[in-house]
Amino acid sequence: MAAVKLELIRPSSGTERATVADQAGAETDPLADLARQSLYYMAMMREVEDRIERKLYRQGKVVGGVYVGRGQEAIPVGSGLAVRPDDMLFPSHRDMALFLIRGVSARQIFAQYMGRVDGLTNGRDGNMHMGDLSKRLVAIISAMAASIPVAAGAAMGMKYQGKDTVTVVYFGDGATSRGDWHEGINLASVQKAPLVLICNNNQYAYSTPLSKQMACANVADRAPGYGIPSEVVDGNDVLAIHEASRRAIAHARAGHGPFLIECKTFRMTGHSAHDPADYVPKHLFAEWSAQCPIARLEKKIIERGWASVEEVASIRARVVRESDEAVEAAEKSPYPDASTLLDNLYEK
Amino acid sequence: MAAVKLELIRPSSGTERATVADQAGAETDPLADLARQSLYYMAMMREVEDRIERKLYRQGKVVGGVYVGRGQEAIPVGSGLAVRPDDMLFPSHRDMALFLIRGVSARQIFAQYMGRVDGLTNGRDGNMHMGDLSKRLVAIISAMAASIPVAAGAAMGMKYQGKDTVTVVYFGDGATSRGDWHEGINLASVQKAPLVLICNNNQYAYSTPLSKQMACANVADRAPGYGIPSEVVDGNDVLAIHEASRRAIAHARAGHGPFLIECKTFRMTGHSAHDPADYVPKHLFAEWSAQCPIARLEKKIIERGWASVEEVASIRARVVRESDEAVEAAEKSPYPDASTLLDNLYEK
Amino acid sequence: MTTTYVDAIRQGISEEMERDPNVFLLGEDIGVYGGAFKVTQGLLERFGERRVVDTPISESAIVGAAIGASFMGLRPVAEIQFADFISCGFDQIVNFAAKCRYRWNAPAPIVVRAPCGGGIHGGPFHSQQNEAWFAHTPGLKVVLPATARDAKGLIKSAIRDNDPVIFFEHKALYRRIKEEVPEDDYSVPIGKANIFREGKHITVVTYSAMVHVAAEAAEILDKDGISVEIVDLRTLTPLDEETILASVRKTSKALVLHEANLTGGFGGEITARITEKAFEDLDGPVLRLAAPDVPVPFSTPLEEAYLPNTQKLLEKLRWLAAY
Amino acid sequence: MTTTYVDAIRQGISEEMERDPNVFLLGEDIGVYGGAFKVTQGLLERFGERRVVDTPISESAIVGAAIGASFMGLRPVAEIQFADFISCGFDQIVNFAAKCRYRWNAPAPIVVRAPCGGGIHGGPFHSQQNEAWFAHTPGLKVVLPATARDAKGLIKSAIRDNDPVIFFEHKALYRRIKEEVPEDDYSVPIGKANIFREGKHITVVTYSAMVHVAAEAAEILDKDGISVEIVDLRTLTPLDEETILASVRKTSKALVLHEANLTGGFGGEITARITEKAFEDLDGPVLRLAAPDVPVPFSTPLEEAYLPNTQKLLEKLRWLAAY
Ligand SMILES: Cc1ncc(C[n+]2csc(CCOP(=O)(O)OP(=O)(O)O)c2C)c(N)n1
Ligand SMILES: Cc1ncc(C[n+]2csc(CCOP(=O)(O)OP(=O)(O)O)c2C)c(N)n1
Ligand SMILES: [Mg+2]
Ligand SMILES: [Mg+2]
Repeated sequence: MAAVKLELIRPSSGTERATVADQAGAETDPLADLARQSLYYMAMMREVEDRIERKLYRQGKVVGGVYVGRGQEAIPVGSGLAVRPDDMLFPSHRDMALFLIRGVSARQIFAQYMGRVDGLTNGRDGNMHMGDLSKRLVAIISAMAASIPVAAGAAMGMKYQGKDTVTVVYFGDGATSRGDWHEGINLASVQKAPLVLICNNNQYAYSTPLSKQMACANVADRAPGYGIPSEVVDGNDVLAIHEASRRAIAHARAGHGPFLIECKTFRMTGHSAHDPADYVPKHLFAEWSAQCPIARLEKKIIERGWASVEEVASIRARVVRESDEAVEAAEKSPYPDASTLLDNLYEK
Repeated sequence: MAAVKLELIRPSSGTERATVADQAGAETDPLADLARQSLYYMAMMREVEDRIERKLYRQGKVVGGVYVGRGQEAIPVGSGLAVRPDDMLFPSHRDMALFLIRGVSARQIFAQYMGRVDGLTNGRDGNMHMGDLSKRLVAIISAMAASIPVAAGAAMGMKYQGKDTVTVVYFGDGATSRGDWHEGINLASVQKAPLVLICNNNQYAYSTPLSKQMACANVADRAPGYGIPSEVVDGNDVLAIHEASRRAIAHARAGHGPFLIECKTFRMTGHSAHDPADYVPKHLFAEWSAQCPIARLEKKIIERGWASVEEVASIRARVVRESDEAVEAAEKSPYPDASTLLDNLYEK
Repeated sequence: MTTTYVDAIRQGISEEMERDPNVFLLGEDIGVYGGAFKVTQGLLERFGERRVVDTPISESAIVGAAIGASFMGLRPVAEIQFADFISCGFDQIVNFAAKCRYRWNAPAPIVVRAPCGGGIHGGPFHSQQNEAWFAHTPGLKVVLPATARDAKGLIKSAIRDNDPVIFFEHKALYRRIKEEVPEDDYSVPIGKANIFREGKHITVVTYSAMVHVAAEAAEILDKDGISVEIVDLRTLTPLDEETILASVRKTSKALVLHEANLTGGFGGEITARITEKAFEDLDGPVLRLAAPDVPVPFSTPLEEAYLPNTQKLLEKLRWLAAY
Repeated sequence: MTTTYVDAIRQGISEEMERDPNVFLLGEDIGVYGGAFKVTQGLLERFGERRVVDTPISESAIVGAAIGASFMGLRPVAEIQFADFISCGFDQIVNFAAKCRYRWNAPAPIVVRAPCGGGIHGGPFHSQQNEAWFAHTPGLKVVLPATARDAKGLIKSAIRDNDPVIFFEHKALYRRIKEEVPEDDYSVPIGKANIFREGKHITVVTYSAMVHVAAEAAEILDKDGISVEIVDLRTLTPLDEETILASVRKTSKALVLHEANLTGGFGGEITARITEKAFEDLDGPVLRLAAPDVPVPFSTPLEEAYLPNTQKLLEKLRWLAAY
């Protein structure tokens, strides 16, 4: 079995990679590497989340709310591989791959969910409520859309500092109904701040379908109201998301202000681990499972010859192996000591 | 001098008046009456506000914040004469005429500003922070746009009750930046509630010009983002506003959901009585004073023969007389007694 | 019939909906899904979409719309999915709803229901106990039932009340307590505390889930001959000062217990009232037990260390008894 | 040089902007207009549009953007035009800013300035004194200067502080007080109370504009041989409990005074700490004087009846002195 060349993409600061075009190609195709990287990260996100939701949660090792991005992996991966390391990311609760891409280990993520000291929050918070400023990853708070004004401010800060970095903020369709969503985008638009807004429109917010969330057809229909451009993208096509992200990021980086990307996708799970999602018509799950972003990418990789069947299988195997190791290591991480309860509320 | 036929318009519940078309006409022209009513209410609003801002405030008889709608009188008057008495109004701080049209007397308004018991709030609140549920007038709170969700709820309530009434809510350009503005319109749109939204875009919010408030050209550009229709209207043309209001109200009354009207106008004064508005380029005041909605209507009335010069003069005289009497009466109204301080926080 | 706290609330709401066609519900995921905690389960089927309205994620609009609908004569009951998100609708509650009767005589008879409290591994944003913000806002009534019986009786009173009521339901109680709840139409008055347990030596003033912590401690202390009286406030505002003072005058010692953070919590208010008005009756300092001044942490050992519990309470009560 | 409270704050901000290029301002009408109260007047001309940012009417975005900019290493100073509108940015303050250091070690060194308080005929929405909400939120520092000297020293400390500071400026003080304020670079520490006036018989614990009411009363009582010590808290959280307790232990009597509504106000917290920790030292009940539990009314006779004043304070202090 041929070894997979899988050097993780960490585009060096300051250089944009060549534009990705949807051209068929051989091993030398610039898309080949991107596609394989994407496959790895999507598969890894799926595997890690599956273990959390379907194993650790049921075993009682993970407690509290568990939200996964099953079926939506293309969104954080396609966009996450388009940013530079010095760009700032505000992931939503379904964008775990952004953490993996930024070098947060699966072990740390499992530890986070299990409330151990090796999680990013030292047990103070759970699940995707995690961040690491040194990696330019900002932790969400629960309140949907609260990240948008904060991301707007980060983008304003970049402009203030004369940097050519951008801020990318992620949110769901439901979050668009919050006042903060509006205030944040409006402020960023007026300030022409380098903010890329990525919506995962998975058509549900908890049990609430789009039709009860908004009266317009697309989230992107709101962009003109802020004087900003937008694009609607197939949310299950990682390469399409990557391309759209590159365009949006280039726009923001060039000083033209915010850009909104709407990724049409579907939440292939309940809202959280305890939700059987009985309110979702069964046929929707069936239809969308045919659109699995991972399966679609694998198919394309094979078709285009970007990797062999064996190579793909080895990526899958690697993902399983890394997850096994990570869970094991995370379980060894201790719980925070009760004596630390009062630490670090204020500085010093 | 011919007596002016000036029976105030109080369209009876349930009947829509004939569509107003911009046709020239004689005394029998249906527009004649509307035009004269409009002139009276606009002039009255101007007169009452002038006295408050330029006399009573400077005399120290009115204290606190004083915001007037000078130059914007066409907006409350044009729309206020288009609603039915059983429709619900949420005036902004520059829509005094709505109170006059609904039968709140100038005496009560002066008393309100002077903190007397005959004001609508019994001295508990000041200026345009007033309402009267029995007249279907809802008092604003200071927080800009806070009325929008509340108006959405009133409209939802009308639908719940199976009524064919509508709710009309007023706000400025600056208010559109608040989260509440977005949440309220979105909710009303999803619920297809009978809500008419009337924006007075006077191009400033306090000292902040439009360019620092929003990055789109028109507030109306946001309507598609809520899946609702909109119209941009000359905010200094009372008959145009009347017509647009009738269309919007008919839309909402028919069960088609919210409608947004944007009235382009200009604030012919400082933000409040203490603000000299030095930040407004002088030429703008000059240009817009030529657009005075009262002068424009007077001119049209004479041109079309809807009233004679004498009739117009007599409306003006009546306004002065009524204001004189109202101020005098209001000054006789006592201040609230300190012993009432704790009353009516809760029922009983 | 023995009924859980969550079923009791549902019963109360549903009886009021039967009684008064103006009562309707609005909130996120309260319809088909029956609410995050299933408080409204089955009500959509029973009362239809008109009276059980699923809204967008818009806490400010939910509260605001409730106020507007109440101006039309309706009786809206709004659900905030977690009390933690009530901050997103804060202005509508404290500035619009709370002040409209006082300002212009326009009552806003709304109920805002919010599941509060920790003990379910919810972390900093699904565990908050933030009643003190509202108890400091004149014009609101703040209600926190501790028992199933009170939960039903108080939600009914809240819906009938002609002023805005913030109704905090403790999440950890929803399915943990079960008791006899009358099936007939009864209500529990807002503004009346309840002597949850009679005692002679120390008064514990508390509310919400902490009532049960107090009860546990009281049972234990009974064996040591320390008799604890428990005052379950049930309502913070308007506060039933009389019941508190009467109890303290009898026992001469008092401890105030709540799950909210200590500093600026409502415990300070109760302590201050006791100190000012029953000073001569006190045989010891008024103590407080509350959560420490940090956000509610997620991980089990931290959350356990955070929450006030029987052990911590016993320690303080024993100290006070010996004073 | 004698300087007003408003000028002192402006000086403090402007010195910090000179010192640290990362300090910038954002808020409504703070640029060309210089702010509703002219606190930032002249700063646009001096520091340019990059560092003095006029925003849309978006309190939540103002606070949120400040947080985000602080994550980039900047030092944002946000102005909320009136403290009454802070409710519109409430969630960003209490849930984002307050909790990020504790949760994931991401400090949010922001300052949120808000003009508060009554006495200017502002009515229910331009007179609020709502510091207690924030003092009940762990992770925030709550500062309310009473003098020009402290206002300058504390705004400088607030800007240099590595945690979120809510800085309440009392509107009625802006131009009413004038005093010697050092022109050189000094700062006043956050978290330290000040003995505003020494005395022997009664301690008045207070802050913000009420310090001056207390001072007036103290002068009057001096003539009757009643010596009042005034503790000006300056910061509510972190609270300088030591200074309070030391004073009360000395005088044996205490009254807590604030302009905010009584119930649930921070006075309860102070009373509770005194009662718990200096119980044996007390020679009388700890009293409170605060505004009654209604919104701030507009009309002059009502507002006068509403605000705590020297007369009301004298009455309580005399009663306490005679106790
Ligand atoms: C302000 C607020 N209200 C309610 C919730 C509860 N809640 C958590 S996730 C969620 C649905 C979010 O939907 P969407 O934004 O579409 O994101 P998705 O979960 O579909 O990715 C809700 C209602 C919340 N987190 N914040
Ligand atoms: C939430 C909020 N923030 C700030 C203010 C202070 N303020 C009062 S009116 C005003 C400007 C309003 O502008 P706009 O909405 O355009 O109305 P206009 O006064 O121009 O009619 C501001 C900033 C407020 N009332 N509410
Ligand atoms: Mg969604
Ligand atoms: Mg305006």
